[in-house]
Amino acid sequence: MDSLILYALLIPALPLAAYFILCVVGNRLPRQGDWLSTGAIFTSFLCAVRIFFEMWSNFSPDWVVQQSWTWMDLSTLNIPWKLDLGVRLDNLSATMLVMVTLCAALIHLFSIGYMRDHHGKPEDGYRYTSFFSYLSLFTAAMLGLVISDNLFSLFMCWEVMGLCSYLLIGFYRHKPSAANASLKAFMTTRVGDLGLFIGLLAIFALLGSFRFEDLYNAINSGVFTNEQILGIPAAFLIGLGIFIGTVGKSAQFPLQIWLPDAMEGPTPVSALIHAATMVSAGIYLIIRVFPLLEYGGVLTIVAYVGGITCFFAAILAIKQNDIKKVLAYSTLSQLGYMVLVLGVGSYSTSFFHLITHAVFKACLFMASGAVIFAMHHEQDMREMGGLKKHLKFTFPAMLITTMAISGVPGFSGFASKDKILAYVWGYVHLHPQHALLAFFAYATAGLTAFYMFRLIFMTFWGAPRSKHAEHAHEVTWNMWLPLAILAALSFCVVYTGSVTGFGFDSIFGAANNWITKLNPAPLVVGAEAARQALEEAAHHAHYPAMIASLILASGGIFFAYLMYGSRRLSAEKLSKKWPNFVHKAIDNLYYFDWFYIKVLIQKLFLPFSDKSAKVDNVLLDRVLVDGWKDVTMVGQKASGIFDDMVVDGVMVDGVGGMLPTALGNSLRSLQNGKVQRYLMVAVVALMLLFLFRGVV
Amino acid sequence: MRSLFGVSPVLVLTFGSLFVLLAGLWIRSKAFQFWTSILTLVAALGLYCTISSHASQDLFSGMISHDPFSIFFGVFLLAAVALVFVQSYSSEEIPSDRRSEYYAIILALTTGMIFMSSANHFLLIYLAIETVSILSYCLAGFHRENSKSVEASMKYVVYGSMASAIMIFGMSLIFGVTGQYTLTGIREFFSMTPSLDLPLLMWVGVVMTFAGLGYKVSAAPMHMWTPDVYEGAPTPVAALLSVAPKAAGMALLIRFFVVGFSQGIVGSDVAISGSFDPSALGFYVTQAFNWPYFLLISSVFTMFVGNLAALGQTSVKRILAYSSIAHAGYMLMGLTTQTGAGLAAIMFYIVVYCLMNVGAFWVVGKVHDTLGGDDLLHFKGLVQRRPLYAVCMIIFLFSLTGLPPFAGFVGKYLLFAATLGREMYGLAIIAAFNSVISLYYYMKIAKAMVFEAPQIPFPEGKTPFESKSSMGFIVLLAGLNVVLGLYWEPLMNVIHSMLSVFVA
Amino acid sequence: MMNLASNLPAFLAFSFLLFSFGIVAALSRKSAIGVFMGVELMLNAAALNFVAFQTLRRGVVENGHWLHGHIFSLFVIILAAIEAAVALAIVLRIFGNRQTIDMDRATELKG
Amino acid sequence: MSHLLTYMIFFPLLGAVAIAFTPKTKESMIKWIAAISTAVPLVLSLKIITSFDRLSAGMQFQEKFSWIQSLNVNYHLGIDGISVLLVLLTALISFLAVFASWNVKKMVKGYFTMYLLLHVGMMGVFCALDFFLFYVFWEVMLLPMYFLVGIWGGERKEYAAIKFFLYTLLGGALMLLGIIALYMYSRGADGMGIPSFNMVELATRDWTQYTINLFGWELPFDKTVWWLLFIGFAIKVPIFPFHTWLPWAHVQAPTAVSVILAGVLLKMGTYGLLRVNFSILPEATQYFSYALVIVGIINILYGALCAMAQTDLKKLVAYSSVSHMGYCILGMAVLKPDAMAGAVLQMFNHGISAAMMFMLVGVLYDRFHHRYIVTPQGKLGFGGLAQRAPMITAAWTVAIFAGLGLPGLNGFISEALVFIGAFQAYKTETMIATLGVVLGAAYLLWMAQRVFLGPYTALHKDVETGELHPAGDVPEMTLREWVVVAPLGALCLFIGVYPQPMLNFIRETLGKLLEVYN
Repeated sequence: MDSLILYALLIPALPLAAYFILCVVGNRLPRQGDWLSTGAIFTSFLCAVRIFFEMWSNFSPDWVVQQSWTWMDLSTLNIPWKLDLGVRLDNLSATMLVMVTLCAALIHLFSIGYMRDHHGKPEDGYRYTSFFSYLSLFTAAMLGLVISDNLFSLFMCWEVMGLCSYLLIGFYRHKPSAANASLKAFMTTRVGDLGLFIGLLAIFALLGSFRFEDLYNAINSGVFTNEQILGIPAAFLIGLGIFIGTVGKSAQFPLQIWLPDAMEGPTPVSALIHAATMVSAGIYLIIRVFPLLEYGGVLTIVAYVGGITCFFAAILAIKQNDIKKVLAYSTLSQLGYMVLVLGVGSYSTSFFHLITHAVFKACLFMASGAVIFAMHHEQDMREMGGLKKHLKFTFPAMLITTMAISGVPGFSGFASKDKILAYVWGYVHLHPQHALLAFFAYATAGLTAFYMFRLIFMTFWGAPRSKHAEHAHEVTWNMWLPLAILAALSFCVVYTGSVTGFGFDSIFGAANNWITKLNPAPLVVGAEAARQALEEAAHHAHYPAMIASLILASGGIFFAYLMYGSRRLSAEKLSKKWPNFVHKAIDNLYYFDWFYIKVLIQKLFLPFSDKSAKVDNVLLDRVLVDGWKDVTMVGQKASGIFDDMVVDGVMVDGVGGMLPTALGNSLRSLQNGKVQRYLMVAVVALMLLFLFRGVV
Repeated sequence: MRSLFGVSPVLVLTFGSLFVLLAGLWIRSKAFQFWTSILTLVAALGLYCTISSHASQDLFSGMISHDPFSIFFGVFLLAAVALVFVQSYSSEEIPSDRRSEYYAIILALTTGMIFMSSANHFLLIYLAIETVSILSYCLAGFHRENSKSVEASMKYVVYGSMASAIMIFGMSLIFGVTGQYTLTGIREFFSMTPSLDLPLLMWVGVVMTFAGLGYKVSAAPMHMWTPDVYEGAPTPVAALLSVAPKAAGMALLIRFFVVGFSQGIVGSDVAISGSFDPSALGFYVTQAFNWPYFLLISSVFTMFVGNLAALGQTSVKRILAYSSIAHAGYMLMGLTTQTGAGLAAIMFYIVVYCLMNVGAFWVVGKVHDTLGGDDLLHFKGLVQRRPLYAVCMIIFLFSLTGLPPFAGFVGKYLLFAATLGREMYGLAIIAAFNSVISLYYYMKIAKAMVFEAPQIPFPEGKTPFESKSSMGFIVLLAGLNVVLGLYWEPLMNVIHSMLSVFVA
Repeated sequence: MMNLASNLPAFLAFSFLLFSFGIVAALSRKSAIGVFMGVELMLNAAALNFVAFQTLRRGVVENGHWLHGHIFSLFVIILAAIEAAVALAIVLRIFGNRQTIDMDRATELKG
Repeated sequence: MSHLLTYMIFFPLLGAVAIAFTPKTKESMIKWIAAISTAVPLVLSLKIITSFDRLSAGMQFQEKFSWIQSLNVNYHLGIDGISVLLVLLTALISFLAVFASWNVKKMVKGYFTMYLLLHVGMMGVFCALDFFLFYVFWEVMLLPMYFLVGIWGGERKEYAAIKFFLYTLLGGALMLLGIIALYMYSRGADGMGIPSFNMVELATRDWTQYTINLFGWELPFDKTVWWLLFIGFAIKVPIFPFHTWLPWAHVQAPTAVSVILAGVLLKMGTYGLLRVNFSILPEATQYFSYALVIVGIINILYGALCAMAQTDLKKLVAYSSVSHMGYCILGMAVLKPDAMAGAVLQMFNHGISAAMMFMLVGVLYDRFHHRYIVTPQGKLGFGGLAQRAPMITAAWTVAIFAGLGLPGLNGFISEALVFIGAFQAYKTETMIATLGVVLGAAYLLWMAQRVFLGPYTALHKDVETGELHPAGDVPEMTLREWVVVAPLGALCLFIGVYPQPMLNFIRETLGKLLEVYN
């Protein structure tokens, strides 16, 4: 077995081991074992780096090392049936590994400081330990997802991540809001996972395998041509299903509702799960199956979902006052960007933005965490202000990353977002009917710059607006060091080898803009022409796109400065100008939660389940089952009626008295103790038997 | 002479009963009377062993047919009566000053029953039935001071005399049509005359005769005396009536229809089940009347009446009475199949029914002696007071319901197998449903004993429960229920060999 | 000497009538004694039948069975007497207990 | 011929006898006798598991003696891939449940006697290869179960007990008729052959040639008999609409008995379907398979819906069992090797996770003496338990996520296999069925939220007065409870991560079973 595979296996294995150790003996370890999980993840970071350099050393787009083992084997004499799981290392996963392990390691480090308050409190149920154990489990799952070479193990890790997200969002379990948020997050993503799961089933039904390799080969060898499921082209159905999974996990429209609430979790969790890794795992998934989406013609849907998400989330971000909420919506919108650009057909750009965004968004979240920590867990930006002189390290880190996300030249965000804008422009140029996408993309660029700098100005500029803000002081080294590192990585150079993002003066030589060079879309037979055209169009669109984005970014920053920096313009006055329904819509998050929770669940689903339970209790149980007793009662009555009809009725009272006596009598009345009555019955029955002889 | 030798057990019983009766005048010892009567039974049993033959022979010029079938029932009846004697010995419902009469009557009753099981001639049938009936009236009313007991006997005598009157009228009609007095004679008559000149008269005759026989086995519609008489009669008597005359009546019913009105049972492989061949429906003059079909009707009615009426009862004795009606219905099911399997099932069922029913009545008797009543509330919490009796009672009840691993299940299984063997699916399903219903009221007793707290204060000191012998016998009965439920092969083989006489 | 064979229907009709009277009496009379008188009627109807049929069959029935019917009817009468005796004893007992022999009053056992 | 199975089945009987002769007062001794006499079968079953030949599809460890010659009834035992796992399950659950019933106060002697008798019955059903023997064991189980529920149960125990009894007896009676019919016709068309109760032999016959006449209708033999048998098993599974005894029995039964009910008894229905309907009457099964698929889906969704609405913790778990058994039915009905394997594995998995859940319900009940998720007054029964009892919460978390089919735990494997197989045969139906996964997560997590999360507002029910008042501190899981729960949790994890060992047992047998179908 290739040693790389060993390293690859080691990467998720270490945090997993840490998880189990913490589960069992965590409380008895010194410092409750936070060092254990942190150390584990740092070690796997080193392994990831080892793999990364292997990839770097032979710098080729189609570098891939993979191996798989049989996990389930039901083959009998006549029917073969195997389910293989394995590891796939290619440029994509190698890069992803480094990113994930780095962010995770730094966030672990950060958490040691951030979760200090929970340290060593037995009555708190050793939450400190369980926090780190959850983090480790999550990291293990995420890394497993990244290295897995097939959809099945990917799905398993995917679900386990969901579990960890559930546990970590609900970490402050005494808060009902946290409980609600965690349930909401899990259920919403579960709905998405349903689509993914059905996609998996369909793939296995067609290919008998879950491996990406087989999937790609199948597509190129035309297995999917005129293959249909329920009259729909199989490729489309499967692609859509998998994309629905992404929609759930990456909180895209219309399943975006859970991500903002997920901020109920501790800030490091938001940084790790809901900014850097888990949500981008959704993007990673559709990048993995890009050929299928392209082949199945799902991309247009993907593009629109992405566009809608990025634009409307950006609008929501403007009105938020909770610092974490702002970042949450910005995450939504950035994820929307990635989906959008994947939808327009640029595989590598989407991945590029995934990496850059992961880095600066993790940093932003941790920085906001540092701010919140410094503010004694005060999250409202209206209470902050003037923090830049207190937070010597946090402020510059946050500023740098903000500039990165807003697309200021020289920073990573500029390069990736610029490519996105270029590709969207090119796409619209090719397909004018989709001009709306361009509007979404460019408008979002401006809005992003605006709301991010609004955050900066409200938080760090001006005068302190609360005593917390006055007495805030810098966090400890293990909290600002991660910020520094990630901020350093938010410079354009790291990814493109140039300051501007265009390969002018190369620093890394051949590695100029290595991400896009190393990650071309996998070959799809028959799609080359379209891709070529898109590349052409995007190439022509570069300069206009760059200029447009520069203008939009600076415009956004300028307005933010006017309104929140220098306060020349009053935000209130401006917002008054907006029509009322817009405010309503924004305040109610476009009524999505209202629709899902109030209408779908509370009005429709729960009553329905109540009804069915009642049916179960009342109808089935009482009537159909205990009914048998009533049946026998009826039997008694019937025989009673027989008796009375014949005996009392016919013999005694004549027909007239029959009915009144017949009713309410039962077999007991047959045995009324009068022996002559008995004999009467017998005689009558015998007579009936005489007549009966005629029957047979 | 051979004839006298053939009926020697009956003679012994007669003398025995007379002896017990007379000796009772001088010797008042309870034990003496008991042992003498037991001795009589044992002697009769021994004589059966000596005269048992596998050939069928007619005694007294065709009055009695002495064959394995009758021997089987003779032995069984003696055993059952002995069992009842043991029960009565410790029972307090039998006044001690009149025990000699009691034993004498029962011994005489036994002669009647043995004749019922072996009678071949209408006259003997009538005589035997009358003997049994008249003595049963006396037994039912044995508890003179108890008005219930007397009322029971009065109802019994009215009902019984009328039933026998109807039967004898029916017999006269049959005789009128066939000119024959013996069952074998009727069979020959049928084999000679393919079609009847007066079918309706024949039919009426058969139905009326069935009235007399059905009243003995308490089959619908002649069942209605059963609950009242059982409730009124002393418990040991009820036990006896529910077992012995029923068995004798069933034997007579079988002989009457199988010998008189069919060419014998079909299916040589009685061991396994009835045959598949529908052409082997073995009874005469189908066009004239279809008696298996009307037995089927009666059996279904009997099951339903018994089980449904039992649901609402509170007196355990009454519940058992109704259940005995229901069981008569099950047994009739076997006769309708007309197959060796069916008859074998009936005979097996009679045996196990005796085991479980006597056992149940045994416990009822103990409760009655101790608490002076046999209502459900007297049984409440029995398991806490006398776990042994409660557990045995539960075994009897489960056996009556027909649950494995108890004998009752085997009986039911054989009956179902016989009916299905003749492809009577409807009947089988009805019977199965009935046995489910029956669970409900049997469980009412078990529930009272196990789930509920005692209500009637239990007398201090020594109660009838403690008697060692009764404990021993109750355990023996329960054990037999289990043993026969797990391994019944020997008994089955015996029964099959007995049935050989009927095979056509 | 009139011909029995030709008058069989008459005999049958008579015995059936007798039987029915017996049943009606037994079912309708309130006093126990009356009931038993009804039963007696039924038994006698049966006896009559036996005699009638036997006489009808005289020619047919061979090997000396030609008296069975009469014997049978004798037994019927005897047993009727025995039955009546027992029945009366029991009725007396009832009277001793209840000072009445009205059938409808003896309904302690029922249900 | 080894007598392992006989020893395994009847050793508890010895224990029962021993207990019957132990004085009432020596309660701890009685308990230990019970523990030992369930431990021995567990050891034996482990020995069987280890020496079981995974590559043979046939019956193993067979024992055959003539029992009733004249009826050709044999004492015939044997296990194959289908039953071996269930034997292990039965032995394991029964052993653990002894400790679950350690704190029985009332009539300890009677309790454990009944318990061991039940053990005999259950084990026998899974090992019997002779139909008559099978039926005897099947019914023998009822008696102890009736008393276990009826004496040691909850408020409405009598009702629950008699209901369970009547239901199962009805099924049993119909089943008996079916068995006899098969027996009769096993003599061949001429009716001259020797009839047989041998399940293995009956599976080789062709039943389609006969017809029967029921109340005057000509019916095809095999389909009619299929129904007679099916109803018997469906009641045990339980399949909608025969399931209404289950909530009662589960809720009213004492903890250990609910554990047994959910862990083992329900499996008898599905096992019977596989062993009898699927093996002996393949044509009829094929004919009704689509109906079974629909029924399975109804079970999945309907059970989940009902569970959603429950306010009684135990009832919720009971309905979740209905839902989970639906996966078994679905997996069997589609007649695909993977789905079938999933179904068999699901029997085992549900046995483990449901047993664990009922055990944990018992853990809560012992502490609070009630089972309200939401009290009739609308308050939360045990709000925010997680803060006071993290260990209990941890155990619950494992059970819950095993129940809702989280990858890495056992539930997921079997459900995934079932769906993978089912999708190949029935696309739309399977898509509908997958909703069950979401519903399952919904009701379990909603329950978890109301029970464990939020501020601590748990209520304690006063046993005498029966009124609820705020509960104080909660004692954590005791060692005894860990002994029961931990092995089950470990198994959940093991199967979830590495199911192959289990699949090795079943695949050959299922392969052989399915040969008939294609």
